[in-house]
Amino acid sequence: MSTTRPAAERTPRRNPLSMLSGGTATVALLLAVVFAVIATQNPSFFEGPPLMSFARMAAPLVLLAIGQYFVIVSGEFDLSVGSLVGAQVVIAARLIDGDPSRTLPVLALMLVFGLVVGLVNGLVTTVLKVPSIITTLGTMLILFGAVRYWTGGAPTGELSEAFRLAGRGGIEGVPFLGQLPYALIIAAAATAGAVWLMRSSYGRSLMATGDNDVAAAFSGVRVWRVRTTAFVLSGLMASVAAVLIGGFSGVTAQVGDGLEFTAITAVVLGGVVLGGGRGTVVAAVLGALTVEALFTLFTQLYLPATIQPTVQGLIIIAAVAYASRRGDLRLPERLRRRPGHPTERPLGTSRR
Amino acid sequence: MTRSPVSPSLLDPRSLPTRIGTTALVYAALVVILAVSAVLVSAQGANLFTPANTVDLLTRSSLLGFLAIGMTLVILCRSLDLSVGYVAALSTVVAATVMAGDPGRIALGVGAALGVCALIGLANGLVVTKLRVNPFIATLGMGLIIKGYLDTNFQGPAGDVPSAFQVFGYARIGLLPVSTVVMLVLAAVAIWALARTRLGHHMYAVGGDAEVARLSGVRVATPVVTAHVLCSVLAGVAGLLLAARFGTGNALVYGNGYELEAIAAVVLGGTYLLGGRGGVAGTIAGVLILATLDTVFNVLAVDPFVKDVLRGTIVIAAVALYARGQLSRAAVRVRFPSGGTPPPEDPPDPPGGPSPRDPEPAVGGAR
Amino acid sequence: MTDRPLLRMKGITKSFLGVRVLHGVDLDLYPGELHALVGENGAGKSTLMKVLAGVHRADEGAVELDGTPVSFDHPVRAQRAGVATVFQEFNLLPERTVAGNVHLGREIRRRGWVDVRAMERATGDLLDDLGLEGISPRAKVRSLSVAEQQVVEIVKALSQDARIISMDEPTASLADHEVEVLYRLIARLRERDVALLYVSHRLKEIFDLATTITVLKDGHRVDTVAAGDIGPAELVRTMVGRPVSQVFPDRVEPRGERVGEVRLDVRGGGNEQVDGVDLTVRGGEIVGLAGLQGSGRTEIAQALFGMERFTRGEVRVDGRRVDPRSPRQAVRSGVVLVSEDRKTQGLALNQSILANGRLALDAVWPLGARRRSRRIPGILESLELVARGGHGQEVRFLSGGNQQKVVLAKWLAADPGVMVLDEPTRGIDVGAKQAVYRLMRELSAEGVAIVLISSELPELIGMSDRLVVLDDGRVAGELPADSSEEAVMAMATGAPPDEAPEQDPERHDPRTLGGGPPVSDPPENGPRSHPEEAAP
Amino acid sequence: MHVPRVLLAGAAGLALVLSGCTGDASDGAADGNGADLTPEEEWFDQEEFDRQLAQRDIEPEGPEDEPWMQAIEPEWIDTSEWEFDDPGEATVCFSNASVSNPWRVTGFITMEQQVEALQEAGEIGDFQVSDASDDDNQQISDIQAFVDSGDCDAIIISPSTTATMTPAVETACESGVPVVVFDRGVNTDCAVTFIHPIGGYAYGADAAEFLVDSLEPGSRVLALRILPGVDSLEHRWAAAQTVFDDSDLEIIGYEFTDGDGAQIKDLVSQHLQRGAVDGIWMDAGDGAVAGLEAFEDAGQEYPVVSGEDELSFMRKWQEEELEAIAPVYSNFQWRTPVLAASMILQGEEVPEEWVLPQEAVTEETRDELLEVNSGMPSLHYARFGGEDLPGFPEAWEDR
Repeated sequence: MSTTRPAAERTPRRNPLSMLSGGTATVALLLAVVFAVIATQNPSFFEGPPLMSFARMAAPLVLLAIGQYFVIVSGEFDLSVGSLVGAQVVIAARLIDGDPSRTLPVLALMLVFGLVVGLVNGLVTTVLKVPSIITTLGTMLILFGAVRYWTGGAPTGELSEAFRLAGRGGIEGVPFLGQLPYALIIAAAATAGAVWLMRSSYGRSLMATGDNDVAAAFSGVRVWRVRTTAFVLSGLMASVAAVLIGGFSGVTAQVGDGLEFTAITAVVLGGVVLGGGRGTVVAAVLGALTVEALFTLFTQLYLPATIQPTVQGLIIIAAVAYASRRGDLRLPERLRRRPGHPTERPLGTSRR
Repeated sequence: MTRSPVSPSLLDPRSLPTRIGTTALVYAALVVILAVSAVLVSAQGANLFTPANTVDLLTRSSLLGFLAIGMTLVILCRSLDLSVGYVAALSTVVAATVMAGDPGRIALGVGAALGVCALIGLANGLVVTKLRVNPFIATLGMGLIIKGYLDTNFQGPAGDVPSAFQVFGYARIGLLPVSTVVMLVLAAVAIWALARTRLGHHMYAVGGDAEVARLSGVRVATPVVTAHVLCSVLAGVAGLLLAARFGTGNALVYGNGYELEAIAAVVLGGTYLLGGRGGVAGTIAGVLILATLDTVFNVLAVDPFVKDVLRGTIVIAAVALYARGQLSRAAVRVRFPSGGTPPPEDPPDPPGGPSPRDPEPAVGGAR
Repeated sequence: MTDRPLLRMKGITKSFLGVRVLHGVDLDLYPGELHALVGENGAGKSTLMKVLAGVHRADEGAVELDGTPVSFDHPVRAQRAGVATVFQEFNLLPERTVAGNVHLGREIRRRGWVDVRAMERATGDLLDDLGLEGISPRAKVRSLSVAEQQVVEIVKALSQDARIISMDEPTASLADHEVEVLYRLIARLRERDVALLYVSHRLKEIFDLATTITVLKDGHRVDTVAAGDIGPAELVRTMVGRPVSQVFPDRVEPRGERVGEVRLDVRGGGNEQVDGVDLTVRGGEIVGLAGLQGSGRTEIAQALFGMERFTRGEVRVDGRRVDPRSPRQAVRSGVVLVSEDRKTQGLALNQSILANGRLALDAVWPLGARRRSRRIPGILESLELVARGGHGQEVRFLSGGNQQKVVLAKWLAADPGVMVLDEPTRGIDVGAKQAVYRLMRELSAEGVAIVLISSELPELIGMSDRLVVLDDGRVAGELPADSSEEAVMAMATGAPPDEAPEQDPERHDPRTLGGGPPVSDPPENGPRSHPEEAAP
Repeated sequence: MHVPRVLLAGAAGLALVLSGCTGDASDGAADGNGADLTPEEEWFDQEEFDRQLAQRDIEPEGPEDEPWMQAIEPEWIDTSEWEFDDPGEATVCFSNASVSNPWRVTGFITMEQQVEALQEAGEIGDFQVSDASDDDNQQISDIQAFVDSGDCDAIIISPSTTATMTPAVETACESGVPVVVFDRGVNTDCAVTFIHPIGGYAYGADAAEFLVDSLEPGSRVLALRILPGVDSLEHRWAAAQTVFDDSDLEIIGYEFTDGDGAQIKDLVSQHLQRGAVDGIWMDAGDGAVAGLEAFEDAGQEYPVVSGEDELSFMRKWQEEELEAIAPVYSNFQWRTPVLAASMILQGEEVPEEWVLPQEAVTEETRDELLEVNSGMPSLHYARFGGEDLPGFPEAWEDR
């Protein structure tokens, strides 16, 4: 394995590789390659409308990736987003049941619900010190079961056109693009918001917490609060994603299945380190776009449907392996886990 | 920090419970759950411990057991394996197709299946250790790769398991299903190996702190890779069990979310997800807990969707319980319990003095 | 001592990412000698050690062991060859037993199976042999004190029949009386003709222990001298390359308007760890908390900082009654803590210098953070922080001294009224120490009330205006700034200066590794086991 | 570190190249992702195929207005050996594969309603259900548990997978109580009766033939499948392949959708980007609407489509006056097993293999069915056949 080089002797700036070492560059590169291959298969892809429909389909994943980013960068996991999305869509369908007048109240309710789920995830993880992978795994089961029990196993009711506007509609008659999807606007806004948030004091505290929650706590960060907020943000993002997905394709029984892993994959593909403290929102967003672009690529190539997972798996592993660099994240990881002084132990981290 | 010589665990009354702590806690939890379940069931006028239910419980536990034992090893090494479900599925089809209904080819089939699984485990281990891919992603990706292979080549049931081998799936000794016996034996072997082999010790070491292990001359990659190989092989065994019960190979079992269930069992068993602490004994208890729940749900004919809700809640609750236990293990020696014995000149708590209140969780966890 | 070197390193050169950190360093090591390796942080001491230990490979140069050239490409190779290293960070597994740690990687096996009993027996024998019955081989390392963990490290090295043991800052985290135990170990090792390579920033130790001293500076070997032939001042000059007139800077003319006001006032503070703590600190005052490791110094610091609350008594800051329940509340009330463990408690190592610098602001005053953080670059400048990568560089690439400066900057940005410094100079080089001392003087001149906690008595006495001595969680008494180390130790060990501390075992029992008497005492009265252990 | 990086580059390259090659290859073949039209023999049985297609035109025996009691070419067998003194006391046990999709949910409700009706009539007693949530191993345990408990006087089994359930069903048979298998079959005929609609081949053929008839030669057809490896679904595709093979339609390719609307819409829109899609063949109705919306959003006219008798699709079909067909995998088959069980317990004759009719919904029959199911939720199945049960319609409307 690698050697940890003495801190003092190391200058990252001099490292020619350090330019690439962040996942951001890798994922950007990968995205470019994938787009290039798509272009060869389907030159028309980069004309407005196809691109826009790509954006519309990618938007929910982008939102989920952003939400997942907050949680992962704080050193946790959120496996519950998939079934949360599913639950939200089903709930919306049942409550709206085709009645446009109920659209807004239900939208509000969805946001509240997402917020509550995030809050529960966060508090159970931080206050009860349950590893987040277990917490959110539990929430995943609970949501999955509860919603189906509530709807008797299969979704009932249907979404109103108004509700579906966000995911399906857009601003018409935009030059070149044709229709500018609301989904794209929402995703872009969310991205901008996330970037701003990560520059804010909260974002910095979040980053520090994911990096070394003991030091963060010693600096006055309310670790439990920062982490819980991250889960809440994830829950909210999932809710918005649910609005987009439900809007995009209406309600089906399987909606949301497996989205949690796709989202985590996207984030990690962006070079965000599981375990926290490293990686940028933009990288996560690029990761989401890459994953979606891969799916598109497979279809564009008429890749046999059965082989697609294999290729997906290979590319993900290769990309992450490529982005992972020697010495990266080793040193800090070790230090975090040192017994150090007993005073460190009281601050039991809830990580995984 | 405490004054040191208070330390040696054997002599410190407080650390005795905490040393065996978690595992004991897990078995306590198991007993409690069994008791509660028994009551609930009998309230329904049924009996939880009828031979039928007992066998059912044990059978359920053996499959998950195989997966969870392997998962424990991997997690002890501070890794993770999300591909076990797919490996098990692959194992069923490989075994069944190789055996092709011919009792003479049983050994061959078992060998082939486990061999393939071992190779996959090796790949997982190498990708994690050499390419430094986060195990979460590495094994997730491996799962996808296998899924693609299965979807392409084995759509649905394939092969035929000779009835001679189905014994593994159905035969019992008294109330004890053969598969459960095998599972418990493997568990015992694992426990022994962890305690009595270098590799076992090194697994704890690497999981505890890879750098320390390395500087102590441990070849860090070896335990991790071995753990992954063993984990996949055990997943293979689980696959064999499935094949024996199905009488054929079925690729679709990868859809049953075995990996997450196994992780849940391991964590329920009190093994630390960040590695270096825990063991197989606890895991078995975790497995039994989950199996008990399933059986009870079945006996009580709980709505399948309510099952999920209950499962989720109980897992979280149980782990939260251990977390509480974990905190006490960090307890420092109390020098002045309850205000201790303040010397005369020491003023007692002034009225209106600060009243002890729970500190903020972030920093207060330890008391 | 033979004339043939046991180990000879010649022209060792090592570069990292194009930065050369060792320039053709030579070093000879003889059996039974203690060879001190001194120099500022970043001078290359650790690297040289790691080359010897097989952690790093030299780019150029040769290593000869008993005249035969060797090249260790892995720590274990070095260990097999009898070269053991005790690294600065403890290399122990908290969840494993002492025996398990000592034999990690070299488990004793019988018929192929690891024989835990045998490992425990072997470890026990070694511990007894070194007069350390206090530590049970079956204890989990997690449950040991820092000092005991240090001992386990050395026992680990010994158990490998090392002929060469190199120690990197072995005393960095030990209290003086614990250092005494280390002294005894070293004496025994030398009797066994073990050659020792020893890195320390504590000149006192070096002159107590060293037979030979090699000075490194910026990766070059400046000089190698017999310990007798050089004095402290001269040594420091050679290390730093500039004359250090005196170790502790003079007090600065007070100018802050709060100088003299009572800024921190603790009355009868107590919790599970400390009791009846009375402590008053005025603006412009530096009060030293003296006491043994575990006497309650850190606990008081943490109580003031809202980590472990005082459940009894009351705390006033600038006259206001406070009861901080979290660091955040403490910081809001004007109390900050530079904690003793930089890496685990002070810094987010993957974040930039600037991010760490403004972390406290971000955490405590989110709204003002952006504005107030503008001062941070200036503060970093004033601390003479040197970072090749600029303020955007991740702190994990900084030397210990510079990392400490980042921690200080973080707290200065919060304009503290009361500053608690817990081992602020641990493991940092002479230059950085000076910077820290000067900073303390400046702050107190501006009216900040400073509480200094340190295991280095000279530092404590040299910097403090007053000493509050703790023993077993209670204030044993106060001493003036000019007290002698002996006086402090005596009070800290609960014995009047003229008495030997042996008479009252009850009060001694909690002391690390037995009643280590003042440094000056002879090694005879070694450590004793404790009632707890003694009891069957 | 160099070696790995080379490896990685290799892996990544390989992955992309691999995909690239297949891509080019299929472009050459000009029919999408290798949707070759020779069905895997694993899933195709010419004899069975022909039989099912024939069965579609055979007039079933049994009461006119009760399709769930009708049987095609039944061979009645005597069940007196199972006769139960007081059927009202008999416990019927049902091992369900799952209720993990709307079709099964609808069916299970129908079954429960049928059970209540029979219990009212005192024709069966207790009704125990265990749900395996699609886990074969779980279902084996469930069946085992039923057998071991010894409470069951009749066991109804809806196998989660054909082959894998065989041993379990055999154990059930050996326990000496009558066993009724429905929906999917098993590789043993030890069950007293095996109840199922005509089958997957007929379903797939109904859909495919409709496309062939209503599309111009050379039209491009996209096949949307839920997931691979499920026999009933594979049979539908195999049949479709056979039908398409001797047609002049161009099959662009097939995709797996998990029945997830988002994926379906995503995939369809992408195929629309690559060129016209004139027809859509689906192996199940789930998400058909989402697929059609892709056409709306792309501003293209609707394709000729085959869905299923799922209401969301049928309603869309009616509103948009699509050219469509809704093949049926008769949902009312969930009633029959309970009825069969009670018949057996009363010693009445039952068909050895009970083949239920399976009639696709066409434009003629559509509106009437929608009329009957007007109040039903969108994921309800039109031919659920519970209209005459006491619980109708509430039981299905508010689930």
